[in-house]
Parts: sequence; structure tokens; C-alpha cells
Amino acid sequence: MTHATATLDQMRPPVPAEPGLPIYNNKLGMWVFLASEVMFFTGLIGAYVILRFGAPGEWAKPNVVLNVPLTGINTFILICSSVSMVKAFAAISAGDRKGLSRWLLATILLGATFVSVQGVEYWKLVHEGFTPAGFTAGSHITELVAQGKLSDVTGGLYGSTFFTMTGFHGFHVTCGVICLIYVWLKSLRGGYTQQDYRGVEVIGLYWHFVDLVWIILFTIVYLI
Amino acid sequence: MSWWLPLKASTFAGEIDGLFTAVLIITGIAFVVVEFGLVWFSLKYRSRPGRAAYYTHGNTKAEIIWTAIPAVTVVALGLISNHYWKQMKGRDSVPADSYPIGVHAKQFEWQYTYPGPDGKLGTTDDYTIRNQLHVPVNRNVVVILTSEDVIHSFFVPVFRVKQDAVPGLTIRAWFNATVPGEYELGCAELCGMGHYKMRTRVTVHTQVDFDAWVKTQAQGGSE
Amino acid sequence: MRKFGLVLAVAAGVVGLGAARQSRTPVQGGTVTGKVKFTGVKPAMPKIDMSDETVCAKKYTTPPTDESVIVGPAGGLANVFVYVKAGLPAGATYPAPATPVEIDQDGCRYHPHVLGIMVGQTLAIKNADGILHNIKAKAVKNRPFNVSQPTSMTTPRTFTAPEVMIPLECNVHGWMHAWLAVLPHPFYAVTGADGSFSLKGLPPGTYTIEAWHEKYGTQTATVTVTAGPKTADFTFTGK
Amino acid sequence: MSSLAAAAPRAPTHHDDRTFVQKYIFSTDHKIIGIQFLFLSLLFLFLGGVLAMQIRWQLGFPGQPMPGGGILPETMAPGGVILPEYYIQLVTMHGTFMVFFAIMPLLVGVFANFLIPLKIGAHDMAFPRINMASFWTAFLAGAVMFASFFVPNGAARAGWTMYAPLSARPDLSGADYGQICWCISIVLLGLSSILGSLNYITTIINLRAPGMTWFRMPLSVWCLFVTAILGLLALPVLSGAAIMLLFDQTLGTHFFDPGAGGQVLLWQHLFWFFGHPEVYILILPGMGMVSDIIANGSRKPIFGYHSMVFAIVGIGFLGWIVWGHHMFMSGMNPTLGSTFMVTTMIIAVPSAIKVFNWMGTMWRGNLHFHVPMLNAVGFVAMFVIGGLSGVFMAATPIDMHIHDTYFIVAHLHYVLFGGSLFALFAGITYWFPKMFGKMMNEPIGKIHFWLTMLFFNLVFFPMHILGMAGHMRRIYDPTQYEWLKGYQPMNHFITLAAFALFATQFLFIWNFVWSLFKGRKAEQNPWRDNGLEWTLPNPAPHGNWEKVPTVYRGPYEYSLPGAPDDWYPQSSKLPNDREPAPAPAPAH
Repeated sequence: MTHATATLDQMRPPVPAEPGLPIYNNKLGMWVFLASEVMFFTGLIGAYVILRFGAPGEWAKPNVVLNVPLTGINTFILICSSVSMVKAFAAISAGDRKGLSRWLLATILLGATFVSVQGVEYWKLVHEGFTPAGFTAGSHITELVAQGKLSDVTGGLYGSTFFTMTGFHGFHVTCGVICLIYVWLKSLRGGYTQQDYRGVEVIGLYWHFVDLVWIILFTIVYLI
Repeated sequence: MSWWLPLKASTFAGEIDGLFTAVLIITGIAFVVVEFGLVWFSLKYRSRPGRAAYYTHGNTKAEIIWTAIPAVTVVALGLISNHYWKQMKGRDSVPADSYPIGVHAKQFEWQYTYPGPDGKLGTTDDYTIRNQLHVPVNRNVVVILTSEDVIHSFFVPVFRVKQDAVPGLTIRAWFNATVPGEYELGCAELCGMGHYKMRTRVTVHTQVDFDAWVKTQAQGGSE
Repeated sequence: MRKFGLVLAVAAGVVGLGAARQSRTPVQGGTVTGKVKFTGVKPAMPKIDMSDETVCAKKYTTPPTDESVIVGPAGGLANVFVYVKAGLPAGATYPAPATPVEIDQDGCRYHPHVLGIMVGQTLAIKNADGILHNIKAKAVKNRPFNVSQPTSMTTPRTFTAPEVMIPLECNVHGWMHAWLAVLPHPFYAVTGADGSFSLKGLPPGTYTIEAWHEKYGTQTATVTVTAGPKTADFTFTGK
Repeated sequence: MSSLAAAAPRAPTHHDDRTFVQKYIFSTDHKIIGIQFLFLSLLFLFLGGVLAMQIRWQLGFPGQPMPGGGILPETMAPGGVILPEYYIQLVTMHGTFMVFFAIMPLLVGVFANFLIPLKIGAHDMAFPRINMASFWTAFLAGAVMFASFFVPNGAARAGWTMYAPLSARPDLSGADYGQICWCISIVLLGLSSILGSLNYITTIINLRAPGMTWFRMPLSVWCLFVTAILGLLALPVLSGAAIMLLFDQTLGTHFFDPGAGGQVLLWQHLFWFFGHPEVYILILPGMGMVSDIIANGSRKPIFGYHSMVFAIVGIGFLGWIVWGHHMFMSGMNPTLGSTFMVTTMIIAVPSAIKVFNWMGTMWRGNLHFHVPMLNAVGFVAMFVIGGLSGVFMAATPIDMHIHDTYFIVAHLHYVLFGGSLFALFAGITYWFPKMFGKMMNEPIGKIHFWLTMLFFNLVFFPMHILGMAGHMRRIYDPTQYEWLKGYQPMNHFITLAAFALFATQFLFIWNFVWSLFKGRKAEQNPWRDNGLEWTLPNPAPHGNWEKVPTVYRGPYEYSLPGAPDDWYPQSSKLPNDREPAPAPAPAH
């Protein structure tokens, strides 16, 4: 900013200013943005809860349509990516730039793996006949219905809510991975020092948030 | 054209108009106080040479007064309204002896299913008429609202009754017509291009006329 | 179960005309005529309650009845759409006539009840009643539309893809239904009260002709046409 | 000029190397972005007005060809006669444009962007680039919404509230691409509004000038702060709902499809959970600006600053728990009707407090009725009527009669037109010199105010009477009903008054455009206001201050006893003023 408020240390609220919150602007901005994201996912999850409790038929049991072991591993991958994010943050706060770049790369790879696994899962599900519009006739899914393991009545809702929630979470993870790549490239160019690693902390906040949302989603969509 | 609420043709009308008048008086007083106050202050305190404004940051006592009074008034209004609301729309407000009429709303017309001489819906002697609501006078009538496609709203201004017909739900709304005559019903919820045309002729019969009408309908006679 | 009475009277006489040229205005050429008969119990058509729509009600002396099954005095089934389903020379194109096909809403009923139109030809939807009708075409291959006509007016529409039987309906009057077929060629006809139809100007060749009725489904017949009259009759049986 | 003006402000000496594009098109200066929002939103305000005139024509002269209607295509108005589906498009798009693309951007986009850094003494927003992205996303959203008129089968037609299943099923509404455009545009607008809100919140919290404590902030900034929080938390819910509706229309999902287990009331709950905070987003900034302007016009500190702040925050909290009063008759559980009625009754109290405090401010004041002050007092007068008519709807039995009738239309126009738009006329006139360095014409402003006040009441007060008679909303041709035929003269009268109201607005447009070029050169502090923004030259330079000012007192120190003038800028030091405490030592 050409008119950056003259601040001695970037990682503190701008000076001279009336003391607001003791966190610098970018971090405060990310916290406020995450509040709006919480409301966005609350809207989607709230709709899911209402639709599920008001569903005319019996909701699909876990692991009948969705592959829980695969997504279990996928969840573990995402948790690992959070761990590697913390490692990256710890590295730069100790001044280890190379460590930062390595851990950022690890986070990117883990995040990308998560998204691709989810992409493959989507492709397989749609191929099996489970789509956002419900169960396509004459597919593997309808055989499950025939065998009575699955109720057809709530199929439409099951598909709609599953794809919308996990789809938007996947979208947010993808955006996270893109931002991580940007931060990673900047870290390679020595963009972050021990005095100023705001970008790492901010993207770390976002990443942990996305991970937390997935844990909630994984529980309510896959496990119960 | 009248400048007041329409004809009071149901038991609800008396209570609702009374509540309406009460709220009108209360809000009327507030309206006069504020508007007259604004005009009076504007004239009395308008800037004149040598006039100085009185430097004050407020008066806590005044704040308390004009917080408490509105708060008490509106909460009182709320409790009174709730009393009537429970009677009119409460969970179990539909009187048991109500005369059932099945109202099926669909895009741009109403289908009324009458119980027929046996007085019970779902029996073989029911008959369905399009866009015509016939009710006996001074008897509780429950309207069982269903909708085929979009949200419509069953609204008879002279009965002061309104209830949305929601696809996927069966909603019961009751009223008791008190004045025989011919009135109109309109759809009050936007339901598409023919929304303005969803008009129903409402006829309130005396009990004798109503029984005769039911008999003629049962034999398949037309209007 | 609807029983199919497939009575196929194919007159053997075939009179050849000469090599059929590709696309030419079919002035002469073979004609296929026939009659669609109805056997079995004639269903009683329910009365339509138009009491609330006085503008339409007063256009009828006797109370109007549903038009889905109309059997003529001689047992002929009306409103059957007969058209050439297959067998036309490949690549033959037939220009859409400029004159629009009219469908009128008079007395809160569609006139005609079943009609055909060519791809690209204009359908002129007229509103003789002067009150609100909305026309909802629940097309699948063509773009569906849902337009309204609050007063006496004419709304033109055209269709881009052949589609046999687009249901037309009016939502303001739930009983109003019509059936529209969009075809790439002019060889179609709707049976009249006596159940007779005639497809004129067919270039010689073997054709499958389909007869469609809104309640009793479809029947097909294969007819080889040279020049001169051919007959193909159909019989639908009420259950 | 009073001797107390701060030392003549020097234009910042640094060399301004930004190109024209960077300076005016893709600008990151909060003031330029504010002005960009101003021009875009005034355009959409005018468009919304044109749509309203067509609605009024059809209601005043049902079925007759509309003058100038010939330019409309056959599918909308053959021979100039408006078709029912076009009428519903008009109703839908009038509501959508006015709420989402005129009033909300005018209040939040323009005045939050323009005023917040100036009034709290900051160089610029916390995130200038995100601020620019917020404008261009709003521009894109507006373009998509405007384009929806020209897509096949026309624009969306399910009311600006877009109730499912009418909005979710093209075969029932007749519009397919139009509905999809509406959803995409609303999601984009949600994104733009979220980006804006997070900017305003971060700026207000962290970038206030030294000495500008929370209770020395002007009430307009308090209002914009609470509005930003409401927008931040409400818009994502609408975006989520619009996405679900979009998927129902395109991917064939079943969120609102009752046939496959979807719930129709889910849309209403989600929409109104956003909807009510939204209507407070549409009124709070207006209240804030009016508070500043009435204090300035009365040359007297605002009456009860702290209770005004608590009222604003109270409205912010209560706004989240009242949404059910839009759904009393929707088939929702009646016991919810009782709870939402009580919370709705309570929310009338903060508004009452604010109105009495505005009156308290004028009491024993030294009232200067410049044009902004006139419009501000007009705001209070009309907002009271809107607020009081809200009490009728909160009483559920009365709502049974007047829900979805013209009583509701009257109420919402009294608070939106009588409220927000009068506040906007005041705000635009008040800060016009700060934006463009010129004054708007005073006599034209007064004529415009009085004519607008007159015609506004002639248009919208009779709608209360129509509502009491049971005249339903969004009716294409009321003469279908016998009992409404009797009210047709009133509809006719309202239409004529509406045309006059629309014509009056050309006074404002002319005044605005003429003053842009030939307006009187504005002096340093034309309204003799204490705000920090008036310590800057007009129009304010890029980066505002060279060095952030220090604040010693509240914003409303008018007629300070012992002060040489009847105003005293926040940044002027009096002998016994203490310097604000230095910033705390580095945190980590």
C-alpha cells in the first residue's frame, strides 16, 4: 500500500491507531471471513438436518451407498495436511525458510490428494447411479434398493444434500490449495521472514477451518 | 369503496377488527405525538439570529421512560394477540364439530370437495366443484388445504381468514361465517401468471338453503 | 389390458407411377385413406363444470363434456392422429408451408383438439374467449413454453424438432387439453367424426403409418404405396 | 471562516504515479470505489423506478396499451399491453433491483466505503484490493441480473422473495434461464457484500485514528459497523439458499421439491433468516446518517448517544430472531407464530428509542433546515409511520387479514422509500461536496424534497386502505374481483400520483448532474460539521491525510459552552484535552 500506515512490525495492529483488537489486519480479516464461511456452511448443514429429520422415508444407512473406509483414509489425509500446516507455521516462526517451503509443499500435496480422492469418489458414485438428482434408474444403486438395503423415497434428498455439501467443501479445499501454492511460491522467493510471515498464518487459519468443517461433514454425512 | 375494514362476516372479524382498532389507537397516539412534536420543534427551535442551542448529551430519565412505555405497550399487545392467535390458529384450535371441506389448490383454480349428505369427507357421496365455496351460516367450517404444484393462499377478506396451501402439506384452517350472502375469495400468495385469476365465489347459505343445495348437488344437479 | 385389434386390410392393388424424384412438391402420387373404427364399451365422458366461467358457459346449449374419446354415429373414432412414421425417402426435405396452423380457444375448449404442424411452421394460438387462458406446452424435444393470453389475441410459436404428441393445456381451466404433433413432413391427418383420414401425395414406397389416440395408445400399419389410392384401417377397442 | 479550522491541510506532497485506469476504473481508493458504487446504484435505482411505473400503469389502467410499450417484445407486451407473466417479472425485478442493487449498494457500498476511513481517520480501507473486488463483483452481479430480462422466456418471476416451488420449476413459472440468472446474480452479490463487510469490520476495529475510542465514533460509523456484521453473517445464508435453488433448477436436486421429500418451507426459513437482517441492513445506515445530520442541523449534540448505540446494537441482535413474522400464515407451526410475534414486538422498542432520541436532539436546538436536514427530518417523520404500521403486522390475528395485501406493500415502502431513500437524499446532498468539491443546489433540493414528500404520501398512504380492504399483492388485474372493482379509482389515483413522484425525481437527477459540473465551489467545511472528514480539502485527496489525525472528543460537540463557535472538530485540541495513550508494546 503506497500509504501503508507506518508500522515498525508487520505482525502487529497498525500504528498509529486507537487500539482495537491485538491482531494485525490480515488475520482479523481472515477471522471475519471465516465467520461468514461458518454461516454459509451452517445454512447448508442446517438445511441437511431439517431435510433429513423431515424425510418421508428411512434415511440411507452409513456405508451402503458411500464408501466410508475410503473417505476415512481421506479424512486422515486432510488431518495430516493440517499437521503439516502447523509444522510449516512453526518452521517459519523459528526462521527456518527451507522448512517452511518443504512443509507447505507437503500440505499442498496432501490437500490435492484429498480433493482428487473425493473427485474419484464422485465419479464412481455417479457411475454407480448415485447423482445429485437421486438414484438413476437401472443402475447399481437401484439394485441396492431392490435388495431392500436402501429406501428409494429419500434417494433424491440423499443425493442432493450429499453432493451440495461435500461439493462445496471440496470447492473450498481447492481454493485453499491454490492459495497454498501461491504462498509456497512466495516462500521459495524468500517472501517470508521470521519478522513477517503473515501470509502463512492467514492461510493456516483458513486451512484449519476447512479441515474442521470436513470433520463435521464427515461425521454427519458419512458416519451417522 | 370503504375506508375501513370490509364487512364483518365471521366470528373472527369482530375480534380482529377490535384488535385492529386498539392497535390503531395506540399507534395513532404515538403518530400524533411524534409528528406533532417534529413540527412543533421545527417551528419553535428554528434558527434565528442570536439563538443558541442548549448543550446537553441527553437525559437518562427520559431514555428510561421512552424505553419502558413502548416496551410495556408492545408486550401487552403481544400477549393479547397471542390469546386470539391461539383461538384462531393454535395447534388444536379447530373445533371438533367443524363441517369439513376439502380445498385443493392448483395453478390457477380451486377444487372444492364437499362431504355430501353424510357429512363425512372421503366417502363415495363426496362431490367436487370448481371455484365455488358454499358454507352454512353460523357453523364452524374447517377447510382442509392441499396444493398440487406451488404455494397458494386461501384468503376470504370478509371472513378475515387466510392460510397458505403448501404442496406436500395438509393444513387445516377453520372459520365460522355469520352473515349469509355472496362474497369472493382470492389467492393471496404469488403462484404464477394466473395468480390474479384464482377467484372463488363464496356463498354463505342459511342452514335450510344449504341442506337443499347439498341435496341437489348429491343428485348431480348443477348449480 | 388394452387389447390391440390390429385389423389390417391392405388392398393388394398397387399401381406404380414411376420413379419417385427426390424432393418435389408432391402434386399427385399415392394416397392412403382409411377409417379408424372403435369397438367395445364407449366410456361415458364426464361433464365439464363451467358454471364459474360464464363467458364460456353461455356458449353451450347442452353442458359440455370431456373430449378425450369421441365416437361417431358409425362407430368411427375421432381425434386420431394418423401420420407416416417411417419409410419416407432419406434426405427428402419438405419446406414448411407459410400459412400458420391455427388453434383457437373458444368456449374454454381447444379447437382442434388434436392437430399436426410441420417443423418451422407457425402455430397461431388464438383466444376467441377474451378471458385469460394460459398455454402450457409440455414439450420434451422442443423448448417447453408457458405463455398467457389475458384478452383476445394471437400468439405465434414455432417448433424446431419433430415430436409426436406435445400435450397442450390451460391451467386456468383444468379440463382444457389439446395434443400437437410436430413433423418434418406434411403426411399426417386427424380423423374426423366418422373416423376417416387420407394422406395425399405420398411418393411410392413402403411406409409405416401410425395411428395415435390420446387414450388408447398407438397402432402401426405398413403400407406400400405406388400411385393411386391405398387403404389402411385401424380399430381401437375400448376396455 | 472560524479561526478554529485545523491548520490549512496541505495536499499530500508525494507524486501520484497511478494511470487513469488505476485511478478511476480499477481504483483501490475507498472514495473512488464509493463513487463508482454511487453511479452504478443510482442507475439501478432509476431502472427500478421505471419498472415501478410499468407496474403502476397496469394497476391504474388494467389491460390498456402502455404508452411507449411498443418497444417491448411480443412475449412481454404485445401491442403495448402488459402480459400477466411480464407483470410478475416487473414485480419481481422491481423488488430485486431496488433491494439488492439500488438501496443496499447505495447505503452500504457508497457510504460505508466513502465515510468509514474518512470518519475514523484512516488512510484507506484495511484491504483496498479486496474493496475493489467487492465493487466489480457487484457490477458483475448487476450485469447478470439486468441481462436476465433478455434471456429466452424472460426474467425471473416468483417475486423478489423467490418462493419455491414456483421459483424452482420452470414448467410452473414459465421462466428457466431467467431464474438461473437470478440465482447466479444473487450468489455473486452475496460474495461482493461479504468481501465488503469484512473490509468495513476490519477497518473500523483496527484502523481508528488515535483517540477515536469506540464511544467517540459517530453514530453513522456505528450503524455501518453493525450493518457490516449483519451483512457478513446474513448474506452467506442467502448465497447457500440461492445455490440450493440453482441446483434444484439445473441439476435436478430436490431441496424444495415436495414430491421427493424436499421441504417447501425450507426456502422461506432460509430466505427470511437472511431477509430480516437484510431489511435492517437497508435501514441502519440510513439511521446513522440521519443521526449525524440531525445533530449537525440542530447545532446540538445527539440526544442520548449511548442509548442510540445500544439501540443500534439491539437492532443488530434482535434482527436475527424475528424472521418468522414473515411466515405467520405460511403453514409454519402456529406456536412459532407466538414466539416470533413476541420477538417482533420487542424489536419495535429500539426503533422507538431512536425516534425519540432524534426528537430529543431537535428539542431546544438551533435548527438550520438545509436540504440534508430537511430530508433527515422527513426520514424520521416517514420512518415513524412505517415502524408503527409494522406493529399491525406483528399482531398475528391482524396479520391474518393483512398478510400479502397492500398493507404490507405500504409498510415496506414507508420504511424503504420514506426511510432509506430520504436518508439517501440527505446523505448524498450532505457529502456531495466531500465527493466532488461542489455544492448541490439548495432551492432545487428543497423543491424536490417537498414535492417528493407530498407525492410519496399520496402514493403509499392509500395503499394502507387497499390493504385493509384485502387487496392482495402482485395482482395483475384487480378488476377481476367485484369487491376490488370498487377500489379501482384508488388504484387509478395512486398511479397518477406515482407518475408525479417519478417525474419529481428528475429534479434530483438534474440537480445531481448539473452540480457535478457547474455546482457552486464548496468551501472547506460547508455544514460546519465536527467530523474528521471535514478537516480534509474537498474533494478529499488519495490517501486522505498525510499523517493520521488525533482525536480528542466525540463527534457531536456542537454549541460547546465556552467554545468560540457552535461547532468544534474532533481533531482540534482544547487546553485541557489529554493526548490518547500510546499504542501498547509489540504483542509477540
